[in-house]
Amino acid sequence: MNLDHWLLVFILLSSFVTGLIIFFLKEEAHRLRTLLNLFGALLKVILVGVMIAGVQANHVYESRLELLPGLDLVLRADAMSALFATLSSVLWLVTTLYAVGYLEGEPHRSRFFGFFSICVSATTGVALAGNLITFLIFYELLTLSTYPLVVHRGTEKSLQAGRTYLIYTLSGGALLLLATVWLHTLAGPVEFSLGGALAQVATQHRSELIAIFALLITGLGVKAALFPLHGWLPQAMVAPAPVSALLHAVAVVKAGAFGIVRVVYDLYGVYTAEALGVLAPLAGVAAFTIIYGSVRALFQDDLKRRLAFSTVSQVSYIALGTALFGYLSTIGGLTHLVHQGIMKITLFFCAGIFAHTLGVHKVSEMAGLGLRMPWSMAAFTIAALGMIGVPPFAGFISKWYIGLGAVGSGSYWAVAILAASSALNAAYFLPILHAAWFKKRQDPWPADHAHGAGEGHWMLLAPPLVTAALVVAAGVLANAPFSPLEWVRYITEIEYGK
Amino acid sequence: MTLEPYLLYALAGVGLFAIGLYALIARTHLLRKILALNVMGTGVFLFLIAIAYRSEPVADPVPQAMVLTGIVVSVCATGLALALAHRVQTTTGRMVLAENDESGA
Amino acid sequence: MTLWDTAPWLLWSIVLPLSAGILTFLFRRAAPWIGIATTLGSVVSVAGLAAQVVHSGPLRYSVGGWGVPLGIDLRADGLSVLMLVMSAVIGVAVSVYAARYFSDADATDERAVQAHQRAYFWPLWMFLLAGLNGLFLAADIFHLYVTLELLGFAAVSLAALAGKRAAVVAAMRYLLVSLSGSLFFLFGVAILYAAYATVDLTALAGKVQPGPLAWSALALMASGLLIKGAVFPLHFWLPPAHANAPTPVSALLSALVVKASFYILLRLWFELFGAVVTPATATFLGLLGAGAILWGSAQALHQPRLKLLVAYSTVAQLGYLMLVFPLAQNAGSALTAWSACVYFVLAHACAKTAMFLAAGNIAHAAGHDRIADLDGITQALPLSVAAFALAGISLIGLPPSGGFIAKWMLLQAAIGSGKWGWATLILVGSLLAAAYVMRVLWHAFTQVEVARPLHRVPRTMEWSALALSLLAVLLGLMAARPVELLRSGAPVSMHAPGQT
Amino acid sequence: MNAPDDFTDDTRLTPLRLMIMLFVLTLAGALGWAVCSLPAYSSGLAVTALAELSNSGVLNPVTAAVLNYRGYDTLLEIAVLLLAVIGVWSLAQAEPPAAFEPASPVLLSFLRIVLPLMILIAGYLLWIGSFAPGGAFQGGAVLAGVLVLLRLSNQDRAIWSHEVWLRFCLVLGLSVFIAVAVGVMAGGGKLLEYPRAHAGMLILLIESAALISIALTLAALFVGGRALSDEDSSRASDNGVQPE
Repeated sequence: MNLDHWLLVFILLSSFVTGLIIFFLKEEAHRLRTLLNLFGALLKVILVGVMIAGVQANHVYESRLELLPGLDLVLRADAMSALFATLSSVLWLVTTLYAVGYLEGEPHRSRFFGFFSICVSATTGVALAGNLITFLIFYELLTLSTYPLVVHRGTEKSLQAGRTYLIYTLSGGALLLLATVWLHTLAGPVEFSLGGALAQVATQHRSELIAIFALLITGLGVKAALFPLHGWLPQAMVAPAPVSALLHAVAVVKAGAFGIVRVVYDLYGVYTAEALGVLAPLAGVAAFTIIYGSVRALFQDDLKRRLAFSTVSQVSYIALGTALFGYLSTIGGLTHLVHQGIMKITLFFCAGIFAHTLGVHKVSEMAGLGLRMPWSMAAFTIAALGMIGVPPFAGFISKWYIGLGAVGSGSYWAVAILAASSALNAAYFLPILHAAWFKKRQDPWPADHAHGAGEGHWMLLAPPLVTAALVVAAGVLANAPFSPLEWVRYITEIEYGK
Repeated sequence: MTLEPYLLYALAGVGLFAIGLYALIARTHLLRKILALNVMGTGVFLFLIAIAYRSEPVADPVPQAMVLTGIVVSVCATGLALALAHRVQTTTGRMVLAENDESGA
Repeated sequence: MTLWDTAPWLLWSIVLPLSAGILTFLFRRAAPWIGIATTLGSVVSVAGLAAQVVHSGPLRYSVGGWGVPLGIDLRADGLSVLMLVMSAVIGVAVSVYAARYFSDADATDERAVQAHQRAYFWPLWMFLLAGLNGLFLAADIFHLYVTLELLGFAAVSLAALAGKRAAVVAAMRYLLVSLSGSLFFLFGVAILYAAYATVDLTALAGKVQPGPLAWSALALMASGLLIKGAVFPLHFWLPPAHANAPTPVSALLSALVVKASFYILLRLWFELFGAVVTPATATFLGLLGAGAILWGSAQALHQPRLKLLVAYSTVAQLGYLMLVFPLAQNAGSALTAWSACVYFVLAHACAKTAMFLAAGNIAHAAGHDRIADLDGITQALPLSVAAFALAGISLIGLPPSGGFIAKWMLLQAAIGSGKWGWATLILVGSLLAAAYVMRVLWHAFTQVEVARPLHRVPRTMEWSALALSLLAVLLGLMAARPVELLRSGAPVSMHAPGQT
Repeated sequence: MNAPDDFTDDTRLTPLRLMIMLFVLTLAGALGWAVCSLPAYSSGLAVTALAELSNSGVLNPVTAAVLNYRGYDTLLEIAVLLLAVIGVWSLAQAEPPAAFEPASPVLLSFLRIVLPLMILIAGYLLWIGSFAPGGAFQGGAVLAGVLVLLRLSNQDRAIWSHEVWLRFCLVLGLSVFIAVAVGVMAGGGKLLEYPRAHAGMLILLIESAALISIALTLAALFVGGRALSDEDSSRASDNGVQPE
């Protein structure tokens, strides 16, 4: 038995098995559950580390299972999947810590953490999927495992949100399935590979491939919250904060965006996609979504809803970077996949702390928050500035490259979009920062649950501080080896054949 | 076309089958429905015997064996149906099937 | 050659349950053990048979040594083997469940009722299994009629076993439908014998020519089977009969019994009447299937009671099976469509059994099965709700379940032959299925404080439901071997694109 | 207890009935047309059946077909008989034959003459089945007539009260049939492949066992429910449920 064949399976199982065990734990077994959670998360990070080291040393990690004659379930580690797998496993570790602190004392924790773990397994599966059907399988598994998290509270509102979520994602999944089968009948079992695999087919079945592309992007666009398929995302905000963090930064939205990246670069190939003329419409939709999300965010008073619309906008940067045909914009888009993740998760962590400790849910209630909770607010500020694109934080790097790429490919309109969006980002983040740091608080906090003057449990506070540090590091150390940017540069070079 | 003797019986079998089918659908009383099934069955058996009769000089034994099997099955079916109809009568008080009786206890 | 290789395994699938029928009738106290042992025995015998078929291809067995045309032949090919595996595996799970179900002291029914049900469930179920296995192995259309009747009598008696008003009325309707369906079938057999002087499927296949005789035989047999198989719009009898029976019986009826009629239809259509059927008739059957999917799902969305919802879901799911007829019209996609529908049968059998057993557990615990009043069921019955959810995943066709693989192949056949209408229908049906499954699961997440369940549900009952639902999901990951096996003796063209 | 409208059947020709009638007539017409296209002469399987008759162990071709050529059908058919009784018993308990009590003296003296004769005829039919029309089913039907007559004269309590024996006799036919069918495989044959020398004997054995079961089965169907055993009779219930 060769370990190379099993490493990827172990990576999946590290969270899947712990999830299954957690289902059967008694509600009171708090300590054991936390131990298992952290054990699973750490193990996954370590295994992903081993995988990256192996990929560097030119090991080929691949696991196959024959689903049907001529149709395999394929797990494969390449540079692109390593990028997403690292992102999700590291962020899962911190989110787990956060969730343990956040949900302390609430009912149904075994159910929650069970699905939480399975959800991450599904995300890792999405990352490691070596062909479209494998991707589809884990993508749907992700839908199923996140539904119980969205409706976790069991209130009328969260059930409604869950229903909306399912209607959107299952319909999207159906389109994705249709497209996958169609592609399969045209081209046989196509596997993901850098540079794409459909160049040959594209000459014979041009119009079919365009239609398939449209179906694929529509199916993926639901999770990536492309306009007009974003409707579920703001509603899903009723879920507990760790779930929001998971949905926005680690799993669901990211899986959609990652799918778009996979389809453009590793399935069609960027040259084929450009030749088919499908990138321009995608760029258009992405650009519109960027502006639309920002404008909507501007008018939300509920902090989490504002962040949700911000996600709608920010994730489309990834799609935009992908769709602008150019080396540099590709770098920007892919880097933003990582950068947006760490920034947005920081914001949600902080929003969760505000709600959990002080009962602050609205932007209008945030005056004076900086003095009350300096550490959390500092983390929030770093992430918000990063989102706006202020140097030297992570968001600046990715926006910069997308902009460079847009200029390079002559798409000056995209530069205008970026500028407008950054202005809008500033418009909805800066007032928050201003109120929090410079306004004096008059009224008492809506519901102060803090013990003493602290900022809540350390398990709540440590995760945003870590991720905020990552936001800074990703910006400042962008040129260091193993930074997201360098990694993406390596991927992009292969993709463009340099 | 000359009317072979066997054909008369075969057509009579078809006729019985049709009459039974009509009664099975159109009549409501359970006893009539059960009788209708018997008439239908008899039609099929008559048809089988009629086609066995085409063979010279001895009638084909295989359809006869089939009819024998069919008759036994049909007797069993009638017995079961009558017992069930009786249960319907004791539980509902009527010998008909109510139109919408899906949602009982 | 060892004894294992040469033993006539296919006979034991029939002789064992027949003998068990006698024994369980004579020895009531030992009946549950005899029943479980018999189903385990049929698992062993079908394993032996599968090994033989995999090793040396389709088998024929001449009972009495006469052979065609005078005697009766049995035959086992890939399709028969898979159907036997299905009945054996479902049989084990349901038997284990039933052994506990009919002897649970906490049950809602009075003890006397339960003792009565226990005494008669086992012999009836054993004869049902014998009829089913005999049917799957028969290569003789008159013998198919006899097995159909054996199956039908057992099924009707089981459906009436609950003894309540609704159950008795439903069983009466079921009996009338079943008997008339059999008579239609028998008339078709008679006409075929009259015309071609044989009742062997294979011998007839070489002789049947298009003409009034073949057409009328096809019409009679197909209508008989469509009635018995509850294909829309002849499904009216199914939901009340399945929903009002005791839980293990509901599972058996929905998972296995309706499949028997479909199995025969499949055999007749592709083997016997291959030269007679026309694209128009195939499309007609497909349209019936479409009606079943849409109507059955719409009804499932409106049922107030859980077991009725599950029963209407059976009506809808049977509709998918009808799609094989139009989809197999195109020679290129015939094998895919054929594999798809057979795999669909397997996946549905596991999922539907699990779903009925889980629904039975829920009803057992709550003392009712009104969907609207099921709030907070996960707190009381996490395992059963999990079983229901996993089974639901397979019914919807979400990956990686068996239902997903089946729908994948259906879609592949539809798209491969450019039939977009059917492809759309398959996807719409999936979304409708998601809607009615979620109607139930919805209540699992509501956070109301419910009183402790009235009745404790024994673990065996929860686990047998969960085991089958897991199987329904895992079927998606082990489709390659069964699909390969299906080619053994498949009556459709072997050249399908994407299936190299 | 019954609403009278159940019995006075409404036979008016409503539009629905007209449609059913049209449908049925069309079906009959189509079938009739098909039947007319049958070949007028066809020996079917008669020639083959007669050619193999000497190997079947009996001289009557129909009996050969029932119990040898297509014996497997008959095996399951005997199972259907047993199943029907189990099904009927699972539904309800028999009603005590109060309506016929007390039996008229005329009936009783008639029975004294006719019953022994009927039993004799049943045995004869069983025996003759090997050469001429007859056999277990015909004999069984006559024997069932005996039991029905006993029932009508309320003289059959002895038969239905020994439940163990009753069940034993009901399963006898199927049990012997299965035993023989499987037993002949010991000699290397197939299922139901009687050794030629013993074929006639084995068929008679099966038929004799079947005769008893068939007669009891038909009578049990006539009784229409589970017999009241002694322990039940004290607490007969009307809900069709048998306390254990």
